[in-house]
Formats: sequence, C-alpha cells, structure tokens
Amino acid sequence: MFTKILIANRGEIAVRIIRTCREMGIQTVALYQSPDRDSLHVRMADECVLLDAPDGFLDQDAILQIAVEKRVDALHPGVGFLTERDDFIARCEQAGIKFIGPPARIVSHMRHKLEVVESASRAGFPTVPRSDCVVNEKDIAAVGKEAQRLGYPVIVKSCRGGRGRGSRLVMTPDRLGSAVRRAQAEALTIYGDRQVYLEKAILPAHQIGVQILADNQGKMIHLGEREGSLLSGNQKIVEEAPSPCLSSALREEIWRAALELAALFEFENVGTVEFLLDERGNFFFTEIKPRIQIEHSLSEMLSRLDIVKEQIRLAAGEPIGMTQSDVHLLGWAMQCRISAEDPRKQYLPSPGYLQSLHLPGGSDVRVDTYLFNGCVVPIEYDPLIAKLLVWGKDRESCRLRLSRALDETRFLGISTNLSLVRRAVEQPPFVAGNYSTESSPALSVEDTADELLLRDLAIAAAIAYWRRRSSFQPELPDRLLSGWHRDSRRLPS
Amino acid sequence: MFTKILIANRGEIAVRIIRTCREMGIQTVALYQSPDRDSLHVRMADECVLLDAPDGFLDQDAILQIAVEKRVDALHPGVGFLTERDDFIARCEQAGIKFIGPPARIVSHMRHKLEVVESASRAGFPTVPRSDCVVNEKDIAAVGKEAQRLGYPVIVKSCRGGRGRGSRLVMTPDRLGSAVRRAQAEALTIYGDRQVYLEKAILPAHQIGVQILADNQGKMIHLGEREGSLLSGNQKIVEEAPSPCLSSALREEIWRAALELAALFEFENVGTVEFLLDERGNFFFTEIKPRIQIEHSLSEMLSRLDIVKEQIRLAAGEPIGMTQSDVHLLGWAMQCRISAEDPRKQYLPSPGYLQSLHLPGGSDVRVDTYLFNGCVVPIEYDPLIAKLLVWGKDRESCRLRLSRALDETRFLGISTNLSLVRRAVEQPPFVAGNYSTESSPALSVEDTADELLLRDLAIAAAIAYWRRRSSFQPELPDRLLSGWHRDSRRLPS
Amino acid sequence: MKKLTVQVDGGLFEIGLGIQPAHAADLVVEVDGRKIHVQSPNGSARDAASEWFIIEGRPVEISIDEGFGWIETRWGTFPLRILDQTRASAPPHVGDGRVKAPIPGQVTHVAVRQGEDVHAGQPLLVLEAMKMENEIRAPKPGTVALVNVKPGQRVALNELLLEIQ
Amino acid sequence: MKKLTVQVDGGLFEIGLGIQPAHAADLVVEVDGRKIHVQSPNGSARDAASEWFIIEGRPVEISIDEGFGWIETRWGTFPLRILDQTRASAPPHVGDGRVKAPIPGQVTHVAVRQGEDVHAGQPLLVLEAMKMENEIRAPKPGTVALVNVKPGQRVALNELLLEIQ
Repeated sequence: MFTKILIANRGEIAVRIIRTCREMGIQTVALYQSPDRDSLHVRMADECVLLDAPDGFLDQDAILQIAVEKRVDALHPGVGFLTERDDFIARCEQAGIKFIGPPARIVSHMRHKLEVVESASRAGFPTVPRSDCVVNEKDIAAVGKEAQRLGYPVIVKSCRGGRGRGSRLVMTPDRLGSAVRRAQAEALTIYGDRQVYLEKAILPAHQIGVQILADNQGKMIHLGEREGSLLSGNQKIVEEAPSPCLSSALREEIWRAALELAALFEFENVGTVEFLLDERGNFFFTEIKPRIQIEHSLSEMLSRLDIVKEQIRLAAGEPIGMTQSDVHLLGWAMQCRISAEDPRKQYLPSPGYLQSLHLPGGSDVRVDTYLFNGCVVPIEYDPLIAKLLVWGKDRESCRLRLSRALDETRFLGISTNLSLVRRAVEQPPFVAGNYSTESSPALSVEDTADELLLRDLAIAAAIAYWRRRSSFQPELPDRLLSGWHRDSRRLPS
Repeated sequence: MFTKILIANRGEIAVRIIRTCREMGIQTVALYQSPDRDSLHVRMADECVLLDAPDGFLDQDAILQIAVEKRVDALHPGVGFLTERDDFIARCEQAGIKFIGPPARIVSHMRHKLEVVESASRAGFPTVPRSDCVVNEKDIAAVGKEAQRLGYPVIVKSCRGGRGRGSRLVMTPDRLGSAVRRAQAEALTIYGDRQVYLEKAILPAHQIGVQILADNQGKMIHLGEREGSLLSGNQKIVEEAPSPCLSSALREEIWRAALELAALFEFENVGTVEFLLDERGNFFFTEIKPRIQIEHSLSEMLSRLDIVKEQIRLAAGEPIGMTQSDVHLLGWAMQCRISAEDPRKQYLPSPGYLQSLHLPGGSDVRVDTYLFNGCVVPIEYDPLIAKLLVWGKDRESCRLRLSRALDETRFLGISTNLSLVRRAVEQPPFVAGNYSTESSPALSVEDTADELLLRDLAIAAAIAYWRRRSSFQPELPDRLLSGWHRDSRRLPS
Repeated sequence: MKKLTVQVDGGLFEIGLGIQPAHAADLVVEVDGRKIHVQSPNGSARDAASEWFIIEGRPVEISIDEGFGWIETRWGTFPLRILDQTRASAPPHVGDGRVKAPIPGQVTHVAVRQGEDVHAGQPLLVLEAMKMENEIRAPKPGTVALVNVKPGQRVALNELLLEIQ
Repeated sequence: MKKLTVQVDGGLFEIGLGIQPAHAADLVVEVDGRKIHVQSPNGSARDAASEWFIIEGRPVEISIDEGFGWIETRWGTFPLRILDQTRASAPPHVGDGRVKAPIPGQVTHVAVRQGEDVHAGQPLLVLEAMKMENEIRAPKPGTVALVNVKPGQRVALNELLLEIQ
C-alpha cells in the first residue's frame, strides 16, 4: 500500500480524500494556491505545499515536481482538473508515481467520446441515434434529410468534442442550417476541426450512471446506479440512488450493460458508465467517466463501501476481493449540492466570509464540506461548498430526512442555493419520483405560507429592523473578546 | 399515529427525538427552563413552553398540565428524568396522553430490581450470586459466612435500592462489618428501609446490554448487544456494538436469554436487557432498562433502524411489522460521550459560552448534539454535550474512523473530555478489543510525542504567546461587523 | 410608539413596537391593534444575520439581508418590504438604470454598445467569477447611456458597469 | 529580538522571535540557533483560542489556555511552560494555599474544619454543579487556616472556599 499521497485538488473533495487516507494510515500532502491558504484541506493534511504556478491545479510541471520533491508514491486527482488528462497520467507513470485512476491508455481512449460510442454501437449496445460526421455544410439538403431520419429535436455536435462545448440544440428544421454553420465555426475555434455530426436529442431524459469498480485482473463489480436528472441551469442539484424511474427488469438490464461495456473497454479502477433513458424506457449508452464523481457518495451510502478507499486499493494493484453477490445495496440515498450562489441575484456566485455555519446532525446524515466557522469561500474556485447526503430505508423516508436536514442547515455571511434545493425536494414531480431533465425547479426565490406564519415573520422582521436601526447596539466585541458571560444571555430591560 | 408529542427532556436527546418526529410528520412541543431558553431543542420544536416549576423536568404536575393545555396525544420522556416513574406513567394514561415507553405496570415491576432478579433466577436464568436479605448487622458472623460462600470481593446493597445508591464494595473480610453497618444506615436514610444483602462483585466485568423491541401483541425482536465497559469514574465514555468479547456461540446465547427474559416479564415497547459478563465467559442477568438509553444509537448504526421511530410506533399500538430474520446487523459501531469537563481541573464540569465548534463530517459519522456556535452550555444540567458515533465494516476500520473523526472535532471556549476520549480509543487494551470495567484510561492529561512534533508545538506556542502579549492586536470587531474583506486574510507585514 | 408597515409575501401587517427597549428579552408588540407577546432569547447574540424569537409559544428563526428585502426561514424565503412610518427616509432606491457589478470578477464579454436600445432582461455583458460565466441582464428597457468596462477588465463589487436611460 | 524558553512535555526549546511583526503572515523564528520558516494563514482570525501555522510545510493547529499551561493538538494535550526572558514578570504564581471555586456551584458537604491538618489530595469539600458532585481536594499538605463556606451555600467562580497554610 502507498505511504504518502499527493492530493492534486482542493475543497470538499480534497477533504473527503484526506479523510479516507487518514483512516487507511496513509500520509497526505495538500496543495494550495494563495487564496486557499487557510482552507480546511490544508489544515487537515500531514504536509502542505504552495502551488505557485500560473495554471494552478492544471499545471502538470509544477504538480509533478512537487510530487517528486515530496516523495509521494501516488497522486489523487480528485474530480475535475487533471483527472482526464492522459498525458499527465503518462508522465506520472514515467516518474514512478501511481496515478489514482485508470491507466493513461484507458483515459486516452475514454476521452474520444465519439469513438467510444461507435465502438459500443458496433458491439451491439444501444446508443443515441446519430449521423455520420458531416464535413460540408453546403449540402444542407443532405443534412436536413439526416435530421429528418433521426427526428427533431436534434443536437449538432463536434466530432472531436467532449463536455458539450460547441453543441447546439435544434428544435425545428428551419434552424438547422444556421446551427450547423455556427457549430462548425465553433468546433474549428475550439478543437481545430470543423467536423460535426447530428445526434437525436433525448428530451425529456433521465441521466443514469452505474458505478463500476474494476481491478487489473479483469474482475469487475458495480455498485448500482444513480440518477442525476434534476438540474438547475446545467448543474445537478439533487441526485439520488437508486433511480426512481427504473423497473427491476430494466435496472438489471442497465447494470448488465454497464458491466459489459466496462469489460468491452477493458476498464480499470473506478468509473461510471453513463446512460440516457427516454420516457419510453429505452436506454442509450453515452460515455464512461474514468474517475470518481461528485455523486459517488450516494453509492457509498447504499453499499456502505468507501469508494475512494477501493480506488486507492485498486490503484495499488490489489484485487477487488469481493464478488457482485457481496455487494448489498440497501435503502435509498439522496444528495444535494450546496453552492455559494445568491438567489436574490439570479444565482450569481456569492463568495465571502462565512461568519458561522450550522450543519445538520443525527442518524444517516452525511456532510462533505471544506467550510468551517470564519473561513473564506474564495472567488477563485467553483461555487460548490458542501454536499449534503441522507439515507433512508425507502425513498419517502429518505426524502423526509433530507427535508429535515435542510431545515437544520444554516450559513451565515454568504448566500447559498439552500432555498432552491429545499424547494426542489418539495416539488410534486420530485416527491412522486417522476421527474426528468426538463423538471428544473422554479428559480424564483419565493415560497408560500399561511397567514399566521406570515404574521409571525412580519413580527420577527419588524423587531429585527427596529433593533438594527435603534441607536442602542449590543456590545458584541466585548463579549467576543472576553469569552463567556453568564449575563450576556439577557440584556438589561 | 400521534399528531403532537410533548418532549419532556432537553439537550441532545430532545434534539434527537425532535428530528425523528419531524421525519414522521409529527408536531413537537419543547419544554425549557430559563437557563435553557436559547437551547437548540427549543428552536427546533414546533412549539415551546416555559417549564416554570420548582422540580423542573421532574415536576409531574407542571408537565402534565402543559401536556393537557397543548393538547398533545403523547409524551416522550427521553432518557433519565421521568422515564422510570410509574406513578407519572399512570397519570399520563389516566389523562389520555400516551406515554412513549412501556406501560406503568411494567415500569413499576422493573423498578423493583431485586424482585426482577429473583424472578429471573427462579425461572432458571443466571444472575449474580447473592445472599438473602440481611436484617441484622449484629450477627456479623453469619454475614461473614455468607460473604465467604459468595467469595470476595462482595457488594453490600440495599434490598430497596436501585441506581447503586447506598452500595458498598468490600474487598476483604475485615472491612465487611463496617460496610454492612454503613450501608444499612444509608439505606435507612435514602429508602426508609435498612434491609441490605450481599452480592458477589464481578470484577473485572463486561457490561452487555441487548436492545429489545416489543409490541403489545407479545411479538419481540432484538437488535443485538452493546458493550459499555469502558468507564471513566462511573461514566461510560466509549461504547461499542457488537461486543468484542463474545464468541458467536455466547452471543447467540445472550440474545436468546434477553428475548426470553423480556418475554418472562411481558415486556412492551423499547428496552435493554442488561448482563454482566465475567472473565470466564459466564453471564449474569442484572436488570431491564425500560427506556431508550444514550447508547441506543449504536444499535441504530448496525441495524439501520430508527429506534425512536420504532418506539413511537410501538407506543401508538402498531405491531413490530418485522421478524428477527428481517434484522440485519452489519459491521461495527462505536460511540463516544463528549462532556463539558475540564481535564486540567480533574474533570470538573466546565459549562460556559461556546465560541465556536467544528464537528467531524464524511462517511458514516454521526453527531448528536444540542450545541451550536455561540450557545451556552448551562451549569444547571449534566455535562453530556455530544455523542459522536462512527460505523465501519469491521472493528479496526471503525476504530480508525473514530480516531479520524475525533481529530477533526474542535470546541472553542469550553473544556471537554475530548483528549481523554482520544486516549481511550488509542490505548492498547481498547485497540485489542480486550478491555473490561477495570480498564479505565489514564485520567492524566499528558500525551507523548516525538521531538520534531514537540519542537513544532513549541514554535506554535511561542508565536501564540508572543501575539497575545504583543501590543498590536488584530482588529477583530471591525472584520466581524463588516463581513468579508478579501484583505483580511493577510495582515500587512 | 414606533409604527412599521411590514409586507411579507402576500401578507401586509401594521406593527407597533417600542413598549419596551428594542433589546429586551421579553417584548410586547401590537399587530393590527392586537397585543402579541414575543420572547427573544438571544437578544444580545452576536449573529446579527440570524435572529430567533418565540412568538406566542412558536419558535421562529429568521435571517434578513442588510437591505431588508428578503426574509429566510425554514419554511422558505419570502420577499420583504418594511415601511418605517416614524422615519422620513425610505428604503434605498434601486432601479435607477445604473448597472453595477453584483460580484467582483472579470468582464469577459460586452454585448451592447453606447446608444443601443435594450429591452428589460436583455443580456448586457458576461462577468466571470468562481469559474462561472455570469450573464448580467438589463434591469429595465431603455438606451445604453454609458458602457464603463471593457472585455478582460477586472471589476470590484458595485463598480459601475454601464448605465441605461 | 524576543527570546522565549518553551517547554512542551519533555522537550525544551530556546525560541527567538521578532524578526517580523507578531501578526505577520510569514514569519522566521530561531530555534536553538536555527532559522525556521513559519506561515500563519489566519494571523488575523477571530478565534484567539485556536491558531494554526504551517511550519516547514507541516500544518500545525493548536489551542492554548489563557494561562499558557497546556497546549492541545490533534496529537494530544501536552503541558506547556513558557519563560519570557525579555519580561520581568513571571507567569502568575499558583499554589499559595488558597482554594478557590474552580466552577460556580453549590457546596453540598465540607469535610474539614479550621485548624485540621490535611495531606495533599485529601478531600476538602464537595461542590455540586451540572448534576455532578465534584470533590475538591487539598492542593498541598498543611493546616486549614480558614473555612469560608458552609454546606448549602452557592459560590461563584473563583470564590475563596478555604485556605491551607
């Protein structure tokens, strides 16, 4: 087993990886850039190094140099950043530092998403209907025919692309020509290659991912599926496992397809086989994510396995050491992504000083966060500040526990999407387990309430207003600097 | 099902019960005395009432009156306080308010501990060897003979007592006479009855409790055993489930005995059948606790059942609705009791203003607490401030997770027994799972460390000292009152 | 006695205060002429952003922004309007057409030019912060009177971006 | 330069400070003549009870009591002694025989009388607080010179309970 791991990431995922390393008795080295110097992952690691590089967590040279200097045996990329950079993985391999993730050749293969889909298609797996690569926008009649064959809506996609950049959704035939022209121009700019193709748009859809663990002897197991269809903008906000929209027969079929697809690509380490599901129960393979995902924790709650621990073990060359029948997926899990965004400013990012936080507790509640009282949420990174997860023995008890946990949560000093998440969990399609990518919760900030509650809130608001406007100010600094005063609980009246 | 429950308790257990009620859609009414007016359970409840009564949470009249006025259907006593007062339970029953716990007749029976033990003994269950009640201390020769028969050490106990008051441990024959005299005098003062008896002292021992759920149709299941042998003073500090000292055969035997004993006493609702286990694997029934215990949460982690939810369901007259074979006890759980006690003052209670707290997060960690940033730990109540639990797939991974979680925990402003707990978890007998009631961790506050760590700590201490003594003070109030300043992360150097 | 008109969501209430000092732990307020007892356990607590009260035995925890425009609670977030009848000053006026940076960040794209007519909600520019591209839209219809920033420019919180007349 | 002698558990160190201001984010200290680089990310943070440093790349989070008698860390709690060589004043003297209430509470039992000889560690009285009976023991051997409290009496923090000479 490894003795020291460099964590090439920050925020909640770095904290989460350090926790597992500590439980495994593995030393950790944290990286930080200057805005993050006071961040929790830095304090929790055994060692920390300033990442003083222009490209930050994407700077391969700087990160490799630190890895070598700190004499780590392995490097964990977390999520995002260098997770899918096969060139970096190859450099780690050359430097004798184990990259915790699949080998470079697999990641390199997975990055070519169209090739992956075509291979899967040739092997007989269902994939989203698509055209061949279109090279010439002048023959718009031929393109139109192809779109007609697939059926509208269609998506124009770059043959080289990934991550959806340069993709365009076309709802009706009259918009096709300009969409193709623009997509080609964009593809040329971004990827240096103007080839695009058409894909049928699955709308509404369900986004289903099956968690896979695979060792280097070809043994594989899955930890069931997750559904991440509830979006706000393009961000997943509430995810759950299992998926509420699958029959047991369909679920078994998707699990089997996921394992077979992972085997087809000789997948190793930890990844997710992703599918789109349409309203009629057809599923289509889309890609394999060769890394842990933010929502991996959902599968941890159902299987009671630590996926990062398994990932480290697998990267160290250990066998899986269990069979599919040893995996028991029990109950239901839901996860919310809490972001520093201001609902009163159209969900703009809301970084800043976190005066105080109160996290939910009790049974089967899990919070992964890098926040602490008095920390600063830096403006330089993405706004995800916490993952809140709960488990329940069935979907409804899980959902009620999530509501309860959200009610307990408080962030003072920064704005968050907490009220949006709370509303998402209460909206009828989600309550019924009958939602899709088209069921975004209302982004409005307003809720409804009965008259008595409104009156109570008006009273509370009036007193709060009066107090803040009144010339008498409570003596805050004094109390803070001198610790506890019994009397301070009540001021002279 | 009930629509509104009065919670006749405070602190972490009140918070814990409110959480379950909210998840069940049941309204809650909280009680508070004036020192507790800002406490978390009050804020979390749907309604709250000042308990303005001289006897506080023991004041039956006042609490019943509030229950009636607030039109609750049921009352949850929590742990301690009115849990084992059969007179109160009878009054609730008369008032048409369901007491969440066993019926009065069962609690009344359980309170007569000696009778319970004698009944069990007559029914053939092993109990701790004891003498008949001794009425006369003058015949010290007969008492001595009885002690000789049981074998030293022995305990002199009141025939009326419970909770250990008036009990005296006698290690050698020469101390027997005076111990009997003093125990009789105390028994007379406390219970109005000078009758005492001798019981063999099981030293060292293991304290084992089996969690029982029983409905009012005579159906019963158990949720396995817990071990609570690691004491500091007379307080349990670290508990675990399952017990590490039982063979599977012995475990099965104790489970069977627990169910049979519960059946013997026609037990209903939720309770714990308690045993002492000696070093040779003999177990002795001691009592049935007719209520939830602080450590019930351990069994929740293994069974993934919510015991308070089951308790409320059972009190409402619902059947258990599952059989023993539906209960799957998986993995290992450990619980620490965090108390506001000052290790630097011989573990005296340490109430006060909690400036800031940081609780551990991540997978399979549970915290039950009534603390929040800026709260006051009142001097009027017991010093238990938080329960910290973790789950692991086996004992060692559970223990390592507990260590990790303890490392993350911070309380600023009050002193706690955290360092004692951390040491208890690291001491060799606990690591080996080979400890007993005689394995109390050292109460000393000192730990050991290597030279480099000591040097780092000396540097840190020197800078901290220098800063606090230096005339330049950071401008705290400004920063606090005006929110986030980007610059405040770094002072001019 | 101080009088406030408070609108929370659809509810409009006349509230009288000032029978006791503002920071008293026990208060009586008048709502539409009726006396209501309110307790304020943490009247002196440090967290000015979160306050909690016991109103006729119901615990109510709230959080209100600096501008008194929103009230957040565990029952949801509601728009708030407070009219102070004993103060001359109204709440600060917004919507004068000056578009300011709602967060610090970097301008990556400016979509309009001086003199251009815009409709309410039309994208004006893109401000990058926290790895997100945030579209700033026109708060009202009008003509762009001033464009104060260029693509690539870093802006501070509340810095003037452009003005609509 | 400021010089401190710091004893942590068994380790004794001579530490030189003052090359930069106390609250600088980057510090150099001298330990037994060697220069050590220390970073102090939250040099200005509010939680005076907990401080954290990066010492040669190792994160070190500590909590020190007001009297500088103990240092708490995630590696354990250690006794601390700081000798300030540039200050005349020594740390406050303890152990003068005056036994003060370590917590507020109620005296439930007094076990000694004035004039009685006691040995170190002998129970003197019982102070009830937080539902616990807390035994207060003699800090050193001597004669009870004064008993200042009676059973049933409530005492405040640091109130004189009795005196041993």
